[in-house]
Amino acid sequence: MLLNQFLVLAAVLFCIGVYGVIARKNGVLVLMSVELILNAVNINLVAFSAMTDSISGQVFALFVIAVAAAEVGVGLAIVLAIFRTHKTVDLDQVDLMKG
Amino acid sequence: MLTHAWIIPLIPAISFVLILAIGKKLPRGGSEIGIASVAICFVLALTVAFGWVSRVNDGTPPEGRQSSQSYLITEGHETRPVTEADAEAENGTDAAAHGTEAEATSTDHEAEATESTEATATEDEHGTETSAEGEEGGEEHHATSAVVRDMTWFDSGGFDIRVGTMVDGLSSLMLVVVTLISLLVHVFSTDYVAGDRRYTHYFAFLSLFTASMLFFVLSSSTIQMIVGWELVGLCSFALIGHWWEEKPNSDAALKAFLTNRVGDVGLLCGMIILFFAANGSFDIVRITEMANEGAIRHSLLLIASLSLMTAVMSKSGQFVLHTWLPDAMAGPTPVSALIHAATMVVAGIYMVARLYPVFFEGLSIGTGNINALAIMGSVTLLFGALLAFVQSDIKKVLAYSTISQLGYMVMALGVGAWTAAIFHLFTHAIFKACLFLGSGSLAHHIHSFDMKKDMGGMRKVMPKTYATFLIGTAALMGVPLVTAGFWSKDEILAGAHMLGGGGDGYPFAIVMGLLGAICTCAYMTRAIWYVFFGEPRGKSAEMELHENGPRIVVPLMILAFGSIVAGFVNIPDGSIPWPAKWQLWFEHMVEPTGTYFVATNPDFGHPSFLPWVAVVSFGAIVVGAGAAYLWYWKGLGPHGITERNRFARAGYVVLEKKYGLDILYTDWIAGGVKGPIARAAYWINQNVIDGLVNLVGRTAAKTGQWVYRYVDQGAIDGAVNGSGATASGAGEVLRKTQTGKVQTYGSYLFVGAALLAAVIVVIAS
Amino acid sequence: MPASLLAVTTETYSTPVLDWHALAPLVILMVTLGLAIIVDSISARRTSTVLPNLAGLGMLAALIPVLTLAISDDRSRELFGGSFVVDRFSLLMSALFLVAGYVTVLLSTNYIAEGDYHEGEYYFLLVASVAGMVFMASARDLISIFVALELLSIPAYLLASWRKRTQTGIEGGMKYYLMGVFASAIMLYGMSLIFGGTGHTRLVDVGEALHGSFGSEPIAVIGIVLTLVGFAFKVSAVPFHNWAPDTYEGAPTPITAFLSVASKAAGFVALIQLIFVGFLGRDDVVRPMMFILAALTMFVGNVIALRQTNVVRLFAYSSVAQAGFILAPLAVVAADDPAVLSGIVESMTLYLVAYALMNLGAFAVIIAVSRRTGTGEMDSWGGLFSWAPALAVTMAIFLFSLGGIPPMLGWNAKFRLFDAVVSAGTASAYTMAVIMAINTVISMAYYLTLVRRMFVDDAPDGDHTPIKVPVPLVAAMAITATVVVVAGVIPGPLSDLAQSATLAIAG
Amino acid sequence: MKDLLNSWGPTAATFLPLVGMLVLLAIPKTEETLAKVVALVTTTSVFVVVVAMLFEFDYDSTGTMQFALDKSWIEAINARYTIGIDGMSLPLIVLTAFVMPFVVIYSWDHFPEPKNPKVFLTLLLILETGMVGCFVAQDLLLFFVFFEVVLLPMFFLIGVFGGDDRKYASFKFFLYTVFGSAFMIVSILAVYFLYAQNVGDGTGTFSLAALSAWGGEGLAKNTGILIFGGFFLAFGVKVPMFPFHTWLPDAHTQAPTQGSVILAAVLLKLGTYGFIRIAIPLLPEAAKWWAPIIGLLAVIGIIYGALGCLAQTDMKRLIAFSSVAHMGYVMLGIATLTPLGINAAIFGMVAHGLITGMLFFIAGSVKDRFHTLDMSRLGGLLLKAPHMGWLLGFSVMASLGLPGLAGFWGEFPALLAAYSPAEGLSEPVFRTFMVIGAIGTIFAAGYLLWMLQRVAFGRPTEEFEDEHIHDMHLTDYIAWAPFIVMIVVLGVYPQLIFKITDGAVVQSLAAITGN
Repeated sequence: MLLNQFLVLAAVLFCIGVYGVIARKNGVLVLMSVELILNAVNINLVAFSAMTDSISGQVFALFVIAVAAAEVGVGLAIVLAIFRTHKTVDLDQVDLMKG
Repeated sequence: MLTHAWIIPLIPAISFVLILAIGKKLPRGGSEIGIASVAICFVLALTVAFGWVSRVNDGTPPEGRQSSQSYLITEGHETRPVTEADAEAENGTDAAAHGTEAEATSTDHEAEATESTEATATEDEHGTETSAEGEEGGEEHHATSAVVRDMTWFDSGGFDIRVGTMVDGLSSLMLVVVTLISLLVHVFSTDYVAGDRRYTHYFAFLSLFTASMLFFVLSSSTIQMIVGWELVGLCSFALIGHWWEEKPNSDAALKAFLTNRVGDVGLLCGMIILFFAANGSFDIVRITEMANEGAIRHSLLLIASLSLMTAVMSKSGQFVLHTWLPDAMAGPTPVSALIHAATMVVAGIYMVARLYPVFFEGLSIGTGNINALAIMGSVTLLFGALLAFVQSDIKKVLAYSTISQLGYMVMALGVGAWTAAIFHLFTHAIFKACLFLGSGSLAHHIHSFDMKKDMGGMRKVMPKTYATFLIGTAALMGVPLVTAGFWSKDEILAGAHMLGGGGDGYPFAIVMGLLGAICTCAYMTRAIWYVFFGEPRGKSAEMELHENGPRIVVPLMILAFGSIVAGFVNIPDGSIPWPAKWQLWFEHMVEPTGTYFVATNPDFGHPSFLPWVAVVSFGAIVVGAGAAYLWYWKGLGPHGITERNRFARAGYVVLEKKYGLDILYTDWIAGGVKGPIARAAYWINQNVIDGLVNLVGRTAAKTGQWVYRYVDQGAIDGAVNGSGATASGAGEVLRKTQTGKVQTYGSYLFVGAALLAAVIVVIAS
Repeated sequence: MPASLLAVTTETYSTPVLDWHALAPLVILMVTLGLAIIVDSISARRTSTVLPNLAGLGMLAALIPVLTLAISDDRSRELFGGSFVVDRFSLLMSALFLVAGYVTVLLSTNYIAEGDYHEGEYYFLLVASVAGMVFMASARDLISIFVALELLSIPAYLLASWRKRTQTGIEGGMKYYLMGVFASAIMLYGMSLIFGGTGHTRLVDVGEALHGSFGSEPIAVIGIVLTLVGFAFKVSAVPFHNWAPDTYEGAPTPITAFLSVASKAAGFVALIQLIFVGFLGRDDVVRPMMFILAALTMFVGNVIALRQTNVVRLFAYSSVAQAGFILAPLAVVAADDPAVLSGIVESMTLYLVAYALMNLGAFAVIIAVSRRTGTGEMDSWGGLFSWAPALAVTMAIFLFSLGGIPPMLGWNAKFRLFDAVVSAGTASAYTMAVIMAINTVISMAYYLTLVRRMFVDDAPDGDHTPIKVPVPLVAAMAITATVVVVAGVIPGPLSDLAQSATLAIAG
Repeated sequence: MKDLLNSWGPTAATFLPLVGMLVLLAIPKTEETLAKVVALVTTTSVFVVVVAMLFEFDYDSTGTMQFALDKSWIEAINARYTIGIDGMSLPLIVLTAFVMPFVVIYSWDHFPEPKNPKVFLTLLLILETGMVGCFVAQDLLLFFVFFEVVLLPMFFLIGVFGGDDRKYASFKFFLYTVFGSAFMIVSILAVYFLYAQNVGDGTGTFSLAALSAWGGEGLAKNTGILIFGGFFLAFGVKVPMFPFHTWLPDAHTQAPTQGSVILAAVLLKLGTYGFIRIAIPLLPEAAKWWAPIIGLLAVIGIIYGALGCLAQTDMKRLIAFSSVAHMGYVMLGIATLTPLGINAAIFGMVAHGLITGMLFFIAGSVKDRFHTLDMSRLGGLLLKAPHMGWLLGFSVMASLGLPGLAGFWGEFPALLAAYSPAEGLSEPVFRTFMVIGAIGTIFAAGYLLWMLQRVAFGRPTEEFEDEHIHDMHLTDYIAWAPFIVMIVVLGVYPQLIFKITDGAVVQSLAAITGN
């Protein structure tokens, strides 16, 4: 019972995150949405870890948190560079290359 | 010599190569090589003929023949067997035919290690049968089998395809005819085409033709016949197109070759059918024997003979496929004489005669009253004769005359008169060559063959040509008793009366033959009038004409002489007083008696001399020639009847024709033939038949263009390029999915993953 | 919870015995990384040749322990409780990554030095990414796979954005980054589900657990699919491929080569490990998924490639299509047929090696040519044969090899893919083979287009001055071209290598 | 020497050209004469090796593989370097080795644009390796490799040295062939694994001998038919059979003369050779199912090729289309599945190689001198260049199947065989094919003579009336004379080839004829 609630929460977070990645125009918000998904994953991992009494889920979650930090660092740098060259962070307008 | 006949075609073949190689450097441009080779061939052909005659007469090959061979270049083992054969043959005098045959073949086996034993068995067996049946049948002469000598040409798939020579009366005769005419034409040509820019090539191809023709007539297998058949066609092509700078000439050459190719389809199919019918053999003896014995299904024989008839139709200028022959007159005249009158065009006749049992059984010649071969021949003979009426070109007259005469031969074969056909072939070759060379002699200076425009009154300036031409004409008309044509044509007509179911013979053939004879006389008389009588016109009036030199005149004289005496080799019993030894000598010598021929077939027979036929045909001459004489010389007859009311005339004919030949003559022959019928026939010929031929050609080209444009470049290539374009187009469409917007990509990614998961959950559970 | 956690650790903790030999390649790479930072910071001139040489040497040095491990014995070395395994497969793949990294350094030397780029960080990141790949080759645990993936990816995002001052450069990097993190997030979600169901992160345990009751639940299927999607993204399988063309075009060309070869290979390595060690119990899930992905990838990649006018984009789509070919054998995995399994791994391994060689070679030529033309448009390749015959011939070798024409290596490798597919003998296997056959022809069409440009067309401006190719590029081309031709004619050694490498994982 | 030849003869014949190529690569571009000499020496030495084998060949057992060599190649999949020569391949190897030196001689002063002898000759040598390799390979995979290797040099020969439309032509040539062979790969593998399942105890093989001995026994009928279909596509495209032929006219028209000659003389034969060497012996039962289809496509090809010829205005394109028709006869012979037919097919291959090669030589020389092949602008070749004109006439006659020349022995026996196809094939159907094929000979004569008339007869057009046209060069004589001699010799004594092929063909058809 308990587990299901965690899982549903994670699924909802996941979906919100996916929606954000696909629908939001602002690059920074898209990054945040990705973080949402990662956090959904973390909830899952920790919940499962507790349920199965296995430590590796928590370890996994720690790794995810650490890596997410690194990713966001890189991501923000890229968004910054985008802003420099394109004078916008609206991802819809960054479509020079296509086809 | 009979077993060494292979040398004969080899000589002109070598001569061909030699002329091409060194001809231009020789003082006479290579013609000397050609003449020498053909002369040697002629001598050898005579040797073979004498050899055969002796073989028939006493079953023993003549002595001393080796001496004449000693100068020939042969490998040691090639000459030796003959000596042995001779020696052995002397021992076997009692069982003459059998002995000879066996030796001929057995020695061959010694000579040719490659020869299969199966063939030996066949040969021996057939020799035995021949002599046995000969005795039973009580024939007055011994059954004499052909001398066959062959070797493996190639093996393929378990079939032993052989090549060799087959010497019997028929092929000996052909050897003599071909080499004789060829020799005379060679001599004639040295003057006639002198100064021609391709003089050397001309002689080279004459040599090649001679070689091919000799190869053809000596064939021991049908595949070899095909080879020879096509090779003579090639030479015909090359020589018709000799002056290829002018388009009409090359057109004519193409037409000849292509029309012959149409017939060749029949030849190939027919020969293939016979090959399998004979259990996988091209061997002529085997095929004919099996046909004779009824070992081949009748339906197969029928299809084969009908197929082969197509070939005859094209090569021998029979009705429907004859149109190339008049066009072939575009070639030099001596070529016309040699190829398109005397030799090549009779290849079809020869082929039928060679494979006669196939036709005899296949078409039920012995028992029917009508058959395709006879119809084809008789229609051709009349049609050709009618067409000859409206020609103004002397060579075309002769060409149509040739078609008509070939029709006689085919008809003769169709009604079962084998010997008559071959006899006519023989005499026709001589007198038609005489006529053609005569026309060449006439045109030598004026360079025109137009009788109406450029000739006339030439009997005065060219008396020798005139005389020989007249003799040739007489032979063609069949002036009784003295000319060769009479005897041969008479035998055909008699033969048409001989066989057939219920003893009725082939009545229509007789009628057609007589009508043809009348026409023949009339058109030849007309030609004589235009050429030799009246006042000189056109070029012959403008130029100072004189008789030609000896190289032209002497061959003419020889041929004219032949046109008279050639008939006396086959004088039928009871016609004129003639030594019994020489009566039907030709038949005796030429007609095969072995099991590979129909001689033993009870349905087969020989015509006897019928005085009434002779009289009627004489009447035909009188009518035909007389009418033409009256018409042209005397200006008699209803000139201009064609302008009058034809309907009335038709009714008049219907009413009046029973009153007699003169009415028939007036309305039908002089008025009708000269007028509407001949013209209609010519119109049909030029527009319908020839048109058809041309149409076929044009249609093929048009179809080709259509197919190429729409099917090949359109549909097929289009489909291929289309699939390329489709792929490329799909690429263009799919390219649109690459929008450049990262979130579109993101949605693809997620939707893709979700769909995949959904689909696979369904599939995998 | 923390108590239990503590309890567990105190009971079972013992200092792990580290097999330094097995870790040596990674250690050497890490040392190189450190050195690179130090050298970069103390070096006065930013355009020295020290850094590239250092990076290159570091990778070559890392190859030494790989070789010594390979010849030491056949035993596979397991570290960290089986999360990190050094076996023949991982060694061969490590070698491939190291060589590819080295060739990338060769490609980069002049490109980076002549452009206005930061050099120190560039090589640092490159080595880091290669280290991630080498790590990936040995990772047999969901966590270590994830970490390895991020270790190779994050530097790669930065490398792809290296031309950050140009609009296209940063755009390509952004797309790669965003799609990358999104895909890895989805993958992680899938991994979390698998972990939840099985309770294990070690692939071997996951595999065993999947055979159990969890294996038959739909949630397992979703977990497997989402996990594999993350790597399908990495190998740019359709419909997860869209980043590739844009990123390839925007990134520095040596990095494009690196991404299309090494990064893709790493994705395949992960896929192979996941599928063969972890997910074999659900081969009925893997088969249809890989069938769909492979077929789609081949068709879409090839067909769009037909319409490309830019050489780099052409190669981007070509690499998409090539990924489809490599995926194809996975469409016939059959848990119960070891012969088929080993055939699949063997052929994929062989093809990865071949593909790396020929694609790197091709990019070397592209870099060399664009040094003169300054553009990637195909028109500028016209008449290459007339002004740079050697380059044209070399390029033709790579192109025909990619198209699978004997006697190039690509032919043999592609044949082995066919071989592996057909060996399953099922109807879908033959269908896949026919799809591959058709796609071989389509792919040949655009490779030929380029060949035609080089050999048949005239130079666009009539300029026939020869081209000067720097030594590192020549070396890269020479190495790859020689191997492509020689191994094509005598394919024995290479396929033996692939065969021995796969025994461990599929055996 | 004899032992050396026995084991290494075919290998030498295959790879000598590659050695020559390497030497050629080492020669500087400016040394054109040296390059030519190297190429000539190489091709001649291949010819010498082949002739030596011709003398060593045991003609009493043409059905067994001679000069055989078996070495390991790709052990992982049991593909071996197995080569050897039997009666079926010998004529084609001789043909290949025979054609190449004369092509090089012809090239002496006829280098196509852009004049780059080194590259051109390099390509020729690679091509020779591929072609000879195809004919000696007795391993399916090895054969496939050579089969594909041939593509590359030919692609460049057309693409670099071809005519105006060479892009399109080379592209089409390559893609068509790749298309066919891509399917062949699937078939090859299917055979490999089915062999493993059925007889090999799990071990597959590419050995043609083993696979032929198996002959697809125990396969489901449809499986065999589908596998044969893969081979059919590959070889059918190469032959080319209708409707896969459209690459041929383009390739021929655009290729340089030498390319056309090789294409016609050897390359097309790879397809037909594939049928008789691989497809039929491997899958005799499926072959029977396919035979009527092949026969039908063959006769369609005969008529269709002829119609295509009649529509052409370009001499070279016409000759190219005539190949479609001629290969139709070859395929008809093969479709009969009888020794008679397949012997005829092999003869047809050799004959077509010589004759059409000769025609392309002449067309190339005409183009060289008149700078056009548009037949409406040509004419009077016999006046302008009599020797060449006569040779054109000769070749035309040979090509239309005149008896006494080589062409006839490919054509007529094929028709002959069609009358009585192998057991189990419908006689009425094949007899209809025979008649249609025979009718095709009329068309053949039609378009070829039409071409002869337009090119050689008549007078030159005004355009060329006063232009000096050089008749044959010395190199032309040297290069062409052997072709002509062979055409005549084979025409007069066809046993030269039939004797070699017969035994091998009979053996390869053992499964069908039941011997």
